[in-house]
Amino acid sequence: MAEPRPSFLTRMMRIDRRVIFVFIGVALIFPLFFSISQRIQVSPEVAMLTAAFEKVPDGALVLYSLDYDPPSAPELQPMAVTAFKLGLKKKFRMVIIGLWPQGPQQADQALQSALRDEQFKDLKLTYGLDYVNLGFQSGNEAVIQKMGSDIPTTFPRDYAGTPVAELPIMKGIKNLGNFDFMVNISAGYPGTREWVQFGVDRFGLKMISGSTAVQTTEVSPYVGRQLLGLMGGMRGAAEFEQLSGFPGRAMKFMVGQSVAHVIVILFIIIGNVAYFATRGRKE
Amino acid sequence: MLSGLACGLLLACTALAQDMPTGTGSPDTAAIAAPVIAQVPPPGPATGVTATDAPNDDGEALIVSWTASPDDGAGLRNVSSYRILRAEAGRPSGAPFDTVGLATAGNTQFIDGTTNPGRDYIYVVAALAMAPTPGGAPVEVSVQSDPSQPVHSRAQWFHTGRLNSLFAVLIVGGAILYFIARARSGKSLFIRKIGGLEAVDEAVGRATEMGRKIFYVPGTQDMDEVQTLAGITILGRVAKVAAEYEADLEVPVARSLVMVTCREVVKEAFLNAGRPDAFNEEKIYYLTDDQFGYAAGIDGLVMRDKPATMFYMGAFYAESLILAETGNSIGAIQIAGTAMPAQLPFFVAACDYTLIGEELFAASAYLSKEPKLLGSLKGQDVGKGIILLTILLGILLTSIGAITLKTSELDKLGWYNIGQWFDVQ
Amino acid sequence: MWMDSPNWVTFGTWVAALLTLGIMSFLYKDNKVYKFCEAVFIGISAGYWFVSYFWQTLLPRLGDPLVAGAKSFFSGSPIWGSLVLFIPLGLGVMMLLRLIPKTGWLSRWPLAFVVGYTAGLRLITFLQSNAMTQLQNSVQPVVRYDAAGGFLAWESFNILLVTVGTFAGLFYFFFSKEHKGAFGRVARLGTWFLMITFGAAFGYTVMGRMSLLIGRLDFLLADWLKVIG
Amino acid sequence: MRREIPTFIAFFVGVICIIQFFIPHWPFGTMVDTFSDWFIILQSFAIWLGVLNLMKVSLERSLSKKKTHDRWYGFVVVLSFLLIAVIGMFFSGGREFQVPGSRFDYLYVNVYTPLSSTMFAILAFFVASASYRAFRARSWEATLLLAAAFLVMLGRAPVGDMLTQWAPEGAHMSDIANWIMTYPQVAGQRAIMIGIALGVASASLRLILGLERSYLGGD
Repeated sequence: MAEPRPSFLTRMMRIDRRVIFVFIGVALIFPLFFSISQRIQVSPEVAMLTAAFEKVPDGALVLYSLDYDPPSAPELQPMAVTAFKLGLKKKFRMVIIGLWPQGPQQADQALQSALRDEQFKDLKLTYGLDYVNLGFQSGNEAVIQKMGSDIPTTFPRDYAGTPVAELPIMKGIKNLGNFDFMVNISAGYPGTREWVQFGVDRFGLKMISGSTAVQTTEVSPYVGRQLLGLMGGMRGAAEFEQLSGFPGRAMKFMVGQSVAHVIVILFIIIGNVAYFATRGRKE
Repeated sequence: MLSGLACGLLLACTALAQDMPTGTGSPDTAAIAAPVIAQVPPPGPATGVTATDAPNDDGEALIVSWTASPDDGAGLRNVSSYRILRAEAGRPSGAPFDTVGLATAGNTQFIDGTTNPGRDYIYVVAALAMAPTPGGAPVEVSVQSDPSQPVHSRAQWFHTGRLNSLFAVLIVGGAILYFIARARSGKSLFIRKIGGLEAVDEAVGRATEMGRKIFYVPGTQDMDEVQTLAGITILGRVAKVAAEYEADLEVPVARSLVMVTCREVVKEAFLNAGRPDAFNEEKIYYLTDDQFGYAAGIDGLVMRDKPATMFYMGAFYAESLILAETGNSIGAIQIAGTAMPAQLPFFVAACDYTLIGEELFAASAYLSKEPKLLGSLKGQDVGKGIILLTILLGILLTSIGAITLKTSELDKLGWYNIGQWFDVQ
Repeated sequence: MWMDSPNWVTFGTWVAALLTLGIMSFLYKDNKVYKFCEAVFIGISAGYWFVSYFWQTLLPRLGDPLVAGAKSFFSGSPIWGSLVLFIPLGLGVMMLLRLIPKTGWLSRWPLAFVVGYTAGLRLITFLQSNAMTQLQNSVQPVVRYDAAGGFLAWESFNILLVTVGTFAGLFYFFFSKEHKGAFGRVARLGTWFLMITFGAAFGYTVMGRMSLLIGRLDFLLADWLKVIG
Repeated sequence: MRREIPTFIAFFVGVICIIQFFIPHWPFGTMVDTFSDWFIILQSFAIWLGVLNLMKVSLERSLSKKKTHDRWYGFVVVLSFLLIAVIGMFFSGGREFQVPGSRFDYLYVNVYTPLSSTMFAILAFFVASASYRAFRARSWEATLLLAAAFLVMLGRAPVGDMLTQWAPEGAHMSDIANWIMTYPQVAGQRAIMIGIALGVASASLRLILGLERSYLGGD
């Protein structure tokens, strides 16, 4: 004889994890097909960040350090794209580096996708004059330290192997003190913490940061004196897109993320309700 | 601006020069004729340039400080940055000054970290302004200060900023060593139960009964992580129990140095358990150094071998939950231990027992019951006691200070704030 | 460049997409496709690090200086700097002697070196960054005032709460005292705080983890299937 | 001698590392820099050991007489390794092996990256299933775990604030979540960190002084 079929509540207590997987998957995929985007309440840190961007004069010399790799890209790439869009809008002269080996590649992709925006369709960007990608250097915080005294010896050649002396944008750039502003997008070590400790504290960089959600708690104490603004995780990226007027991937992703998040919450509720209901019955 | 010229200082207009050439004769004060752009007013110079030895270093740095140009943030407000120039004191006359760095406007200090101990240096600080030119790139206009007195950098024999750390090391280390010595002299020590470790025997026994494997993951980091060493020490005890129960222990690792060490430890454990013949080196093997590659490998192994028991002891990153959820899905007993604060929540949620932080380091002592190791646990407790008392004292003092001064800002509490003793340098 | 050609790009995207799906299939159950992807992953990642270590570490830190040293040796210049490198070279070789059972014990030398180096550095950094910094952060007045000198009850309570929590938590970590009586009750309170800490930290990361998956799904739908923009 | 010399090496290196922290003067700083260089060199030697072991284990699995159905995956491991290793060593421009457009980079982008990103991404599923299973009010401790996780999660989702719109300013769900993160959460975190510091200090001391040398194995 088969065992008696367990009651509905008992089954709700032991939902197969694959059922949960399906719900999560659907919740994340579905919103990708629509261009709905929810308006989000903007946190003060992101508001500060956008204001700091706006305050930088047009045509300023800005350092972009992208310190992450592809696994963290879903959260951070939209930030980088928006930061580049703002840079293009304000005609920044952009110097790109990475303290992570894959950072410069991510930067390249982000800049390319920023350029695909309607607003910049007709923009002619000249490599070496309007922007430069200096690539990756190993050494973590030592790289920042060295850039504080001498950038041309820290990055003797750019990403493509061209000596920096041959790049017009690099003329007159000696060290970190030359930059008017800095954008750091980071997924951990080395990243925002090191830039704050070595770049901001020692060489007076004016800097904003984009961080993964997990890392945000660690770096949020720097906001104010050492960081002019901070965006954390997908939500921070979406707020940044909304404020800067460049709605993009993050705002779209946010919807799915929120829905999936709510589904996790619902499953926790279901589990507990079932648990309490069945427990009461046994007694 | 006029005052700058009146000071008899050098005025140089150079288009974005890196090294500033100086004239012949008395090079520090000689003027070079400015070739262009007379209509741009140069900023006033920085004054009072001094250099002093940077403290607490290996003698390869000097601190250059100056008084800001009158046009920095005031006056003409046109100073954009300062260029710091250096020359060796005994150089042949006419030798150029080298640029050692730039400081943005508003700064009055620069640390030159490229000096040679024992050599004398002279510094000059040039105030820079960017002058627009009609139809061309902006040109840099600069005014140099008087040179500083010659100075040399020195290495120090003690880092005074780290006196507090020295005390911390001496107190904590002293307490630990004292109790180790006491334990060795035969004093018996009480050690409380650690839940996860009480379960080791049971977990190993269960695997034997079920005729299934035991997987032991000594973290995913290399030997330069103390947690890995703690994990390997615990592996030694687990291996001994496994040898006694004749259980099948398997250790897939992510670092080859860890593999080598684990082999030594497990071999020794089997020897101590009196079953050296049962030791099989091949059971301890390397998968890949890669974080997620390793996780993928373990997941596959777990699904295929369905081990009865899984241990995760050491340092973990995001792979913690990937491993623990997969282990959980096949119903293995899971005992985890890590000192990675960010990963603890995941182990707590997905494992049966979790050694939290310090418990991981206490585990080897607890399992071995060796007096010297137990003594070190007692020493750790004394360390914690001292920290507790210090915090208590600090809170009392700062609170008294706060009540008296009607402020809770630490900066304003003066000596009441003993937290400042613990500044880390 | 060769890999910019559309065929290679398409081929690469297909490979990436199939591998992505292969790993995801594990969520349903273990299967042959996953086994294949897992095997590829282990091989490729081991090879990735092997190659990276060779070009980025072994060659620049050992190979190049040794070659430079050999050159200066023949040209009669001082070579002390590169002579020192024979120590790590020797330790490295001892490590590899592991492969021969009789000489395996020699690998303990490099191991001991690594252990000593680790222990020495971590001893201080942990005391500093964990113990001293946390101690410093804990020393705060539990009586809070605003800028004008007015008493802030809620802020005071919060600081008191953190203090009590830290103390109770530390009590839990005492090993040489039985958790009984009053001490035991405080230690128990400590576990409550630890549970809140774990729950909160877990809850905080859930959302971030979701975004990782969105990235992969976006790749599959936009870059591979091109069904979304 | 098989344990004495290694014990001395660990002691010597450990003590130098501690000394350089307090004495900035030459030669200690330089020595520790050199040590860290050596450690990295050792790591790059060690990977040879690991890879050889991996090849051996995989080939043995595939060539074993036992006819298990998944024996061929050993070959897949070996071939994948050889593919990227040979390409990275000989066909990707030597030291410029990582430059975009190199063959090594092609493998990195199209094989390595999707595999590792996907493995990382399945955490989204696992974090959901672990939440569902672990956050149950089975005991008082488990209830605290559940409550903290639940409130913080609600506070992080826009829906949390929507549900608490009626509440006064500063008592919305996101404020509650922030409060938990800044106060009780920090308290527990601090206790854990201080404990870890003492655990590491004590373990390191035992290792340097040779009181704990099980890692060296037997004689």
